[in-house]
Amino acid sequence: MEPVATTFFFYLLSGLAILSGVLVITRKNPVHSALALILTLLCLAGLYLMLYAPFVAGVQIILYVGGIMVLFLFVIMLVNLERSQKEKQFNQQWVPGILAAVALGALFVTIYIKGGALFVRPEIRFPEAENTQQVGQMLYSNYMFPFEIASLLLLVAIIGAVVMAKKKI
Amino acid sequence: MTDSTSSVSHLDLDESKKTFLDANELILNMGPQHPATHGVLRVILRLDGEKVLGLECVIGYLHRGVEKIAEHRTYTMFNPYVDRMDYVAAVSNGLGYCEAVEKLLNIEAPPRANYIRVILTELNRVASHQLWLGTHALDIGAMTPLFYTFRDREEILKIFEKYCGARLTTHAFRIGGCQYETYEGFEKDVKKFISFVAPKIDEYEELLTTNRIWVERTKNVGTISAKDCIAYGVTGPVLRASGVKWDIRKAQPYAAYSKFDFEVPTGQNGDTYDRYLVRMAEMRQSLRIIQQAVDGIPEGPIMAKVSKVMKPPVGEIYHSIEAPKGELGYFIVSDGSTQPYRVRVRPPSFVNLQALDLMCRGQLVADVIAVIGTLDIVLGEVDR
Amino acid sequence: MPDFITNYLDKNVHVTPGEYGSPFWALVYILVVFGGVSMAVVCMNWLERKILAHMQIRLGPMRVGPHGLLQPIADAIKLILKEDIIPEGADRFVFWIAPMIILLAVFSVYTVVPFGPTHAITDMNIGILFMLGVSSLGVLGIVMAGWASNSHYPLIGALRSSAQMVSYEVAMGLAVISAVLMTSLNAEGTGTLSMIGIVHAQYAQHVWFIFKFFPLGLIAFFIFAVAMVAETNRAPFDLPEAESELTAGFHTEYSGLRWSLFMLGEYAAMIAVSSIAITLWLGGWMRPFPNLLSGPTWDLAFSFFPALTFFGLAGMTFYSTMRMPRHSFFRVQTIGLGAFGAVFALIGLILLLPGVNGRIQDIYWFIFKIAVFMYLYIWYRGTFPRYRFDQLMKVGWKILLPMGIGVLMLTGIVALRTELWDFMHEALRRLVHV
Amino acid sequence: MVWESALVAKLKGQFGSGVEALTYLGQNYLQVDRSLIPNILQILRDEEQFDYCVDVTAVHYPKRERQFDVLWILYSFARNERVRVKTQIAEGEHIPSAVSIWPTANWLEREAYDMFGIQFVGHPELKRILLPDGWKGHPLRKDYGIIQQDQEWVQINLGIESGQ
Repeated sequence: MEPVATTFFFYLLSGLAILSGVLVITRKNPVHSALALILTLLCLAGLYLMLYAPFVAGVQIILYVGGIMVLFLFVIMLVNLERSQKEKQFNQQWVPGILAAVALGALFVTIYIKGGALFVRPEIRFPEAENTQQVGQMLYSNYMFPFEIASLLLLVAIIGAVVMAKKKI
Repeated sequence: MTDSTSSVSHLDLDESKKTFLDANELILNMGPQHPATHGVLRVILRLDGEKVLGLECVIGYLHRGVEKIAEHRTYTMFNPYVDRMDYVAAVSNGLGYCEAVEKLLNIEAPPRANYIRVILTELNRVASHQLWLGTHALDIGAMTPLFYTFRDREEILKIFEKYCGARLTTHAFRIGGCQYETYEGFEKDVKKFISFVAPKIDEYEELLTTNRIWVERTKNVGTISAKDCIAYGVTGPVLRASGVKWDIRKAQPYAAYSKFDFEVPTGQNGDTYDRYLVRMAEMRQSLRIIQQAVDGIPEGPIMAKVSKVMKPPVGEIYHSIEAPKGELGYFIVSDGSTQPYRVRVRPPSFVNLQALDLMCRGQLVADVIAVIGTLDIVLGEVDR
Repeated sequence: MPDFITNYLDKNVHVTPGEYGSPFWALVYILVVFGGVSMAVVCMNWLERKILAHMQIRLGPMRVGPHGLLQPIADAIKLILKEDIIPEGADRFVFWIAPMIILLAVFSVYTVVPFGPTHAITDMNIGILFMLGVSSLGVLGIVMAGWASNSHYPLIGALRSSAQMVSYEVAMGLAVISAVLMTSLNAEGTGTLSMIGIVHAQYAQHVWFIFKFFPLGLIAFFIFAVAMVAETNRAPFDLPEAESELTAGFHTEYSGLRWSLFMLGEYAAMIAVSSIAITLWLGGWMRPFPNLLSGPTWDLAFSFFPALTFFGLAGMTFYSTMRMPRHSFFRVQTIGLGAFGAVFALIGLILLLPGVNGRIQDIYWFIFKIAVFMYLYIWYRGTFPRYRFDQLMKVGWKILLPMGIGVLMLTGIVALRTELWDFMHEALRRLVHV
Repeated sequence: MVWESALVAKLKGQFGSGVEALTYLGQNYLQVDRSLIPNILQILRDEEQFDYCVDVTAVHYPKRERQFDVLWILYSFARNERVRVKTQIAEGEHIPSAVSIWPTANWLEREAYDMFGIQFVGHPELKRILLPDGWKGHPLRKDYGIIQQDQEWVQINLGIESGQ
């Protein structure tokens, strides 16, 4: 099936993503920030869908929105908001923030201008229907080793978290 | 009542010591309007996540000053008031009071009256345990037993209604005996009830005793040792489930209990599951007592000779009976007039409730509900 | 647009409106499905109260309409008219949006639920992944509702439910993967995540996945069945809304219409997860024994089932009508009940029409299977006490998760080595028979 | 009537005239001097196996010089025997708490304090139990009328003119 109104949805989703991204760093209330972050992630998932990557989109929703953000909210709710608002905030560092933003923006602009020559515009080789299978095959053939390394890393992280959280094991 | 901070003082709520990361301690106010507190009990819980670090009961919402009222009524006039304390076991309350005053007057109820008293009291014990079972199971999340027990309790209330006209606050007994002779077909009704309810008790047990979730929810929950039970003055099925074979009906028999053959069921672990088993066994023992009492009920008068105006001699008396919830005691002081000088009620629920803190420490919030249920408290009696 | 209708009427074309690329028809389907689900929730409301009541020797609603049939309508009116209370100190925006998020998540799932080979809004390449992902969004709504209420009971309820749902999602996902693995047992060796594809795979393999690699499919289904009850916060896993502990859990502070949105979400979620289970393990829209009892005769025999069901319902209603007390007080009720019966009989007759009959088959079997699940849900509620939180976590992490991993690994091994499996099976059979 | 037993003989031997043992209608009680209370209760529990404190309560005799009777009703599981320990105290006098001997005395003493205003020294948390914290007056005293209420409390906390 041919996609409908691609441009419209692209600008809608990216606009929403940027807007909610701004909300994430401007809201005082952490719960509101987290909700805006969820919106950003959902918009990204939509963009992945438009890139013919439904698997990545699905995983984005399951892992980031359904899993990680829930745990985020979980922690935020347990933390005493009133007391945390009185404590010193980290987002007051204007100068380094602006410097980082300018550097990143410069990078983007450079890539936009010179990128066409650097990266070959890829053909869309996989139609939508086979994307998931392709991802699976890639993960278990070409990228087997990095994939397993990543899972090992996650295991280490889990054990580390348990060790840090438990007062005595 | 309105000042909640003052009543949680012993829970150690020093706010200044905490940073915003110390959020794992939470004060949860349960009640007085809460579905699982069996009336108007208010429990203030100090939680670490879901774990109970300590709790405090706030009671008194149903306080009606029963003991004060007693001082301004004659001995006879006060009799109906006692039914309003433990309203699910009103007959037991009446029995305790009547026997206490009889002791003070140094008279004894005739044997037939004692038999009727035993039958009604034991029926009431079954009704009380049924109500306990239904609400306790409901608290733990099993909805269905509630309706089964209420269906069967209804039969007991029907017998009460036929006997004395009231279903709940029966005022069945008078000082010196019973007001009413048994109605036509009383024995038949009671026997029919016994054969009706015995398989029903099996039915309750079928629903719960081997139900895995029930066992997991009640085993090792709210455990209290025999030593703690005695130290905290906990009586009744709770004490027996901890392994102390003590029942006033056996230890210091009153009414006609010495004439009957029955067992005192005990548990070993003192957990919620054992208390459940003990109460189920108690219902069966009660049926046994009722059967014997109906079979052996003697003929004769039902009222001892009591003068219309009761003036007990100056003195004090303490009399206690085994109510469904534990030791129900009456301490009556007479100054020789028609009105008691002081009536002190020793309510089993009140004293048992005191052990709630001990039983809940280190358990989870859900266990608090189970423990409140298993203590079988009636707030009317706690607050009087 | 007319193309789609002609295609739809042509029996040889099997595409959903989404695949066909017709936004208008997709919209029509969406409206039909969402309306149908809402209606089903309303019916469930009545059925649950009645069935639960009869399990508990009571009558249930009896006053509004004959046998309380109009009770859901009365409830709906009451809920709409009720005051909508927002507690003081609540985060108004989050409080307002939380029920919407739950509804949004639950109803999004229905976009890929295949009520039949063509009766789905769309068929996605990542259907099952999408379902799991979107249904996991519901927990956000619960967490937000609990937090925004600014009260301890909802907060604890929300914490409980988020922990519960996140934990059981893991076991659920493992069970789902073992079913997806089974779809790859074909010549090309490629499986599918598409909901319709999964059902087709079951048809192609001549077996419902619940019976595949017995008992592996059954165990996976069992894991999913337990996890889905936990996921929807129903008894015996209804801790987030354990009324004896936390009054009403995360929606304690909600009232009126907003509260009813939670109820709608809960029941719709029950139907949604049931339909996942049906699609993955119970052959989706397929009637029983589509391969074994095939042929026009059997097709015809099975095609009477929808009509017969409605005739059965009509018969029950007429029987109840006969048993209504003969008294002028009950005249309206008796007529109303008779009318209900007449409507059922009429629906049965319509279902007998040849054009309708063929179209309705798959939908009927799908809904029939859902109904069985719904009955199970009610049955659980009438039977089981409630788990305690730590026990719930223990069941999730220490029993279901290892079981799920084991089943997944075994399914993989067995799927790779079907011949080895056959050999072991034979050996086992001989061992038993010696 | 005088109650005579080994227990009484032992207590009399130890405490002399401070202990008076009586019996009425078959129920035994000890009339004890206030100063002997902690010792006697301790001995009753530790040496005489009265391990169960059934009740702690009081009676108000406004005409007497020492207005209050404070009672401990004790029971021994081993002996299957009840005994009451009684002492007289005057208004404003303190009495040692028995919470350290029997934990159950905690609420019972709180109730006695609530109803009679008897001060138990050494009680971990002596405050009202049945009546609200800010209530004035102790209702089971004889001079407290049966329909009397703390009107001020009622007006402030319930927002009504009178609780009657």
